Amino acid sequence: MKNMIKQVFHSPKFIIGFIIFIFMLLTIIFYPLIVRADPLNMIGGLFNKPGTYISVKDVVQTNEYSLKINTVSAKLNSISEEDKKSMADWLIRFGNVKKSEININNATSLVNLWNENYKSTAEQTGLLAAQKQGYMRLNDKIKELMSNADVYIATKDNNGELESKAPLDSQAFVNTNDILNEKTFILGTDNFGRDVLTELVSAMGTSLKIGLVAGITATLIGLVLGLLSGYVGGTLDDFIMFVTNIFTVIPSFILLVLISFSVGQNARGVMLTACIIGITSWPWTTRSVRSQVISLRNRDHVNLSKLSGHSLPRIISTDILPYVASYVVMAFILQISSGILAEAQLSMLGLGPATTKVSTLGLMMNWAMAYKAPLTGAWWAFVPVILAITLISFSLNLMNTGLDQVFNPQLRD
Amino acid sequence: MGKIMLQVNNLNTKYITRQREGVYAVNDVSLIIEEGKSLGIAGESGCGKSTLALSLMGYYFSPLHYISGDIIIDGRNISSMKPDDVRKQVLGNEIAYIPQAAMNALNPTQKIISLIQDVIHAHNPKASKKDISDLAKERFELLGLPSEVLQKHSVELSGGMKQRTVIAISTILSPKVLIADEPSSALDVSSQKMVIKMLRNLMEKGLIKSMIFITHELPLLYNVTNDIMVMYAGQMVEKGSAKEMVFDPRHPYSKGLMGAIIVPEAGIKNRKLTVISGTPPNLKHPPEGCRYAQRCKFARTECSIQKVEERNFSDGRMYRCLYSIEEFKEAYAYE
Amino acid sequence: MSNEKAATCLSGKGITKIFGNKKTKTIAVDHVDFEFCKGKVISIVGESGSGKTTITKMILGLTSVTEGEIYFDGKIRDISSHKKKKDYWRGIQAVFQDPFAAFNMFYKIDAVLLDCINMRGGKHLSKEKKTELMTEACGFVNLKFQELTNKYPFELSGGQMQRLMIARIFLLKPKILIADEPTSMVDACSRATILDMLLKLRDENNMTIVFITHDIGLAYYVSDIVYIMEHGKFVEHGSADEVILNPKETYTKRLISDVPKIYEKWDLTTVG
Amino acid sequence: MKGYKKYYFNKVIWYVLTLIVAVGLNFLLPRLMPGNPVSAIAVRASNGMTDQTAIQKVYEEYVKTFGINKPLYVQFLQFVKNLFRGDLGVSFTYYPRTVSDILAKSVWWTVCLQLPAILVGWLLGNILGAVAAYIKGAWDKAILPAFLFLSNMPAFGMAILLLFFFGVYLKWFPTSLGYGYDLNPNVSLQFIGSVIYHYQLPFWSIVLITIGGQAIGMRSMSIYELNADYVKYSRFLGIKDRKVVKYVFRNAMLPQITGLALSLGTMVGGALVAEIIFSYPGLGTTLLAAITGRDYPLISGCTLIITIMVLIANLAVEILYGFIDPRVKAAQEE
Repeated sequence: MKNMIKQVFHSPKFIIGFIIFIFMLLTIIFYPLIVRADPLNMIGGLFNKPGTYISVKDVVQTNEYSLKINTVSAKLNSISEEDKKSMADWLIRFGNVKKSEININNATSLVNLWNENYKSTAEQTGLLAAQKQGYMRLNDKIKELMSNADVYIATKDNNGELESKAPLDSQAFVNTNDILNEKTFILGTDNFGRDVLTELVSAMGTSLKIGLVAGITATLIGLVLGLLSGYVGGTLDDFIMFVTNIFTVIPSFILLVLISFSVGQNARGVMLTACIIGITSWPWTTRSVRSQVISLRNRDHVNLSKLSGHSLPRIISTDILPYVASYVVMAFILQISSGILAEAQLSMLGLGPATTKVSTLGLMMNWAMAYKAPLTGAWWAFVPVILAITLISFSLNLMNTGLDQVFNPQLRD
Repeated sequence: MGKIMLQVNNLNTKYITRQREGVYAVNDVSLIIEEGKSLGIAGESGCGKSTLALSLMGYYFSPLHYISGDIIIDGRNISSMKPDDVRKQVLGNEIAYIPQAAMNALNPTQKIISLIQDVIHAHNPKASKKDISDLAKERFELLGLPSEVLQKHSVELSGGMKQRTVIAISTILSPKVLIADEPSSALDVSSQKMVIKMLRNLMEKGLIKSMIFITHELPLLYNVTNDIMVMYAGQMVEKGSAKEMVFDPRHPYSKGLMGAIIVPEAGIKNRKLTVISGTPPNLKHPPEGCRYAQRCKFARTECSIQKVEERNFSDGRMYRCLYSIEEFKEAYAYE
Repeated sequence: MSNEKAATCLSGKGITKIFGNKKTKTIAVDHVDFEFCKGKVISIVGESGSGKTTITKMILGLTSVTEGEIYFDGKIRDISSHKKKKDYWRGIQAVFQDPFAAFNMFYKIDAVLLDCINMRGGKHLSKEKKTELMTEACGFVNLKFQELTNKYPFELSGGQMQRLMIARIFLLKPKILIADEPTSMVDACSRATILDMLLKLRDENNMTIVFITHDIGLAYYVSDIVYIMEHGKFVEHGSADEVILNPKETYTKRLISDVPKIYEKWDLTTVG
Repeated sequence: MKGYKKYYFNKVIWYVLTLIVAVGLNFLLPRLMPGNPVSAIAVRASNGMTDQTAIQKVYEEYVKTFGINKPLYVQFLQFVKNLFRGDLGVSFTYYPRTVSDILAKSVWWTVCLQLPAILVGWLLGNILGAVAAYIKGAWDKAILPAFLFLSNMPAFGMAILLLFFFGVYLKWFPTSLGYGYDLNPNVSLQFIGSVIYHYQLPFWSIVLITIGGQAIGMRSMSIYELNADYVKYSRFLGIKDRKVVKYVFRNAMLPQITGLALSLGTMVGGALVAEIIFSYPGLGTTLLAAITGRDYPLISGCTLIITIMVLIANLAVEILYGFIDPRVKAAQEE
């Protein structure tokens, strides 16, 4: 038995699957401990792109600082070399400034000189009108640069006119650390403005629960029926197999739809949905358990156990169950993943858990579709969900193949 | 001395387990079979007799691997040929194989005749369907098999019939060497007898030139083959004519085997069966000296140290032991 | 030896087994009578499908008897309840063909042996006593108990497992032992060992051994009485020498002629 | 041949039985539960969404045709009788259209979408799986997890991804419906073209999903067969490897056929949901509409017809199988 388990953990497939699964499990467990927010709490706008958001309101309410920065000189540096040259040229020619006084590289001094000496009305012999015009424009530009105009915050009043609230001088700044509601949505927000990531994690949890419950229900039913029909045999076997075959052929999806619809909106909670999925997906387990038990029933170790005077329950528990255990476990794993998938499909049809308390992967898909996320290009609302579903069942199936290769060696390559 | 059909010189092969370990199941085995003769190979399960059978085919696929040695069929050394040439020229038409479990040796979804067609086409692509089915019919009648079988699938045949069909298919191209690996062990005595008769028939009619017959049932070998070779732990331990081997074995191991024979004849009722305790050595790491040493009643210290070579004797017998014939005589006398 | 009349300990009258329902009806065993005497080795010889395994199972009470009565120790056997079955199985035990299939691989060897001790009412015994018994049993089949403790059956070789089987019987000391092809899976050399042990059991506890086999030579070698079975019927029975050395029935004759011989010539012309 | 007759006869009988059970469930389940049709209608009638009169009419109609107020077994007989007349009642949502009329429109879309898609997927999957098993080595190591991943993606997931990438992002294909909304069904070249154009995304999403599972199944079956005794024997007969491999794949294919039959139900379920994604005018979309409209007769109609389709498909597969696998014949004749 021990070396069986050792073998299992030598199969790379199993290990990879196991790691992925455990990783998701841990996320489901620990994420809520870190992010305590209610996953279904609507914060943020509809279908916000992934990223960080600051609301304007908050910015206004935060207290402002005026920083003493020499903004002017900074601005002055934006004057182009040509302008400087032509300024210097003008000062020398008409503003009777000595060439030596002018330092073309020191923008401030140059501008000061200019302001002192330049007059548009000054005698400017040898300049074309156009050039004069040019110098005027240059002058205006510099004036413009020198001025420190304030910014006004205006709001629309009730008849839609803009009225100015407070002037913010150009030196006013806010510190982003003071802003309270700075929101980061790693996966953006969904159609209700919920944080997709938080929602997704909790949805994964719920879906996994559904999968587990469904799997347990199905496996229990399957195991009991399989044992009965396999061990007892006879007419009981015929009957059980007849039923089983019927339910393998009738698409379980249809049964799901019928039952889920019939139990009605109000009754259909998460657990009930899980159970419904469970009771529609047992036939596979029954088949495999039965075939196993039949091959075991006539095996001599069972006879030996009888001859040693063991009771029927003991024989079943010690001589049959351990041998079918591996198959049951594998079946169970598959049941979980198919259960999660079934829930998703049901929810897509609007037959999933009728609840607004919790989110499931299926419901998230359902909402994303209902609000046309794919068409509006809000990929973050559904791609992560699909990936989550796929990854869960992928990891489970990977584990399963690993187990399969250990238990049926001829499949090994 | 007749024409030599099969000669094997110091053949060594191994197979690789799932744990990537080599099991040296055939360890320098040499043998010679002349035309019209048959050789029986006996030994306990796991002694390498089945592996030897596979190795003799000269066509290896994993887990079996060729190490060294020659396989010479009618003067042609096939162990130096390219695998695909072996397949084309040798398998099926020079050397043929009858598997242990004929029950599932036949493709369940194929008609017998179409398998025969594939076999013949593999060696002679030009053969026409007509000729093939004629040949098959003729051959089946010759071997006393109903020709309806040709149109059936293997699942429709009984165990004994399957086995005989397999024999007919294997020998359809009249191979020079036939290797039969426990062809009758899975059958009831009555069908077993039919199989044996069929093989004899093939030999007498010259449809097969020589035969190697592998089984653990010594009385059977005694009645089927001219010579018997006893294998132990991947090695030949003793070889001689069937009669000599059964009634005058020399090597302690073959003596043990012969001493455990049981037949429904007055002679055996009150005979004490010999018991060989212990288990054969692990062929992953075969021992240096005599492989039988630790189970041998007469083992001396040097047995487990010294490498033991095959010893040939003037009377055509040979065995692999340090004892001389005289020493055996003595040793056995004391029992 | 076969002539002297010993007390009957197991017998059957008109034993019949029919499988399947009316449509798929197959008669596996067809109104057979038998009488097994105390302290003898009785062989039931038959080819595969002759129904020898079915009759074994019926005698062991592992499958129901469709028709007929089995008498154990002179009285009609009653295995209507689990308790009664248990009592019956104190008196009759079995050794099976395939040691690898006969042990529960999740069940330690000591547990197997302990079951036997408990079954013979040794539950109350002290731990030491139990160990002593088990050691003795293993010694009988020359296995070392110390090496077997806390091991699982699949860690042993086929021969060892088969001997462990016999150790079970040594502990249980039943009146009757059914040996169902106990040597067909083991090599010639270990076969002898097992046969010796079985015969030793018989001699030491005056046990009756019913030896089921397809190998008529083996049957001849081990047994005092031989029953030849064909298509669910006993066609011939009698002392080993009578039946094997001068058989009356054609089937027996054929069966014997089909087996290769070493002293006289094996005649291949008589192939059906 | 006698064997065959028996085999097929049994099969057909068995499927008829299954059908009966299915119909029974279809009838019984909703009636045993709180959400049974009458109350469903009652609800709609009471909270009077859409026009009161229509609902009222439907209700009367329904009571008339299905005899709601009679005992259950009478209702069932009625139900079956109507079934034979192809009368499945009148839809609530599409009043006054009858259910059978609605289904008759949508069923062909589904059949024409899913049948080819599943078959193509099955075929491709088997080929890829066989190749993976034969080549082994790195390629196999890489491709197996890929298939596994593919096969574990829900059909609707694949559908949405394709829709988003090729429909919305690249704008290569339309994102919904079975044909241009500006056209009405006729045999014009334009219409057919548009149908094919709309066909692509749903088709390939189903194909891709099917491939994964089939490939894995085929791969392990082939590996199993490659280790069978007959392979070794055939090789020792000097038969070409290519031919031997042919035997192997043929034999590995057979269980895949039965596998298809058994997994058909699940596949169809997934594919229906995939249809919804593209609001393809098939049964899937109809079912969704029915459920959202709590349109009881339509739902029961949909489920019934889907079940029947699956059963027929299964029967077809099994009959086919009987011809291909000689073992069936042998089993019958002994």
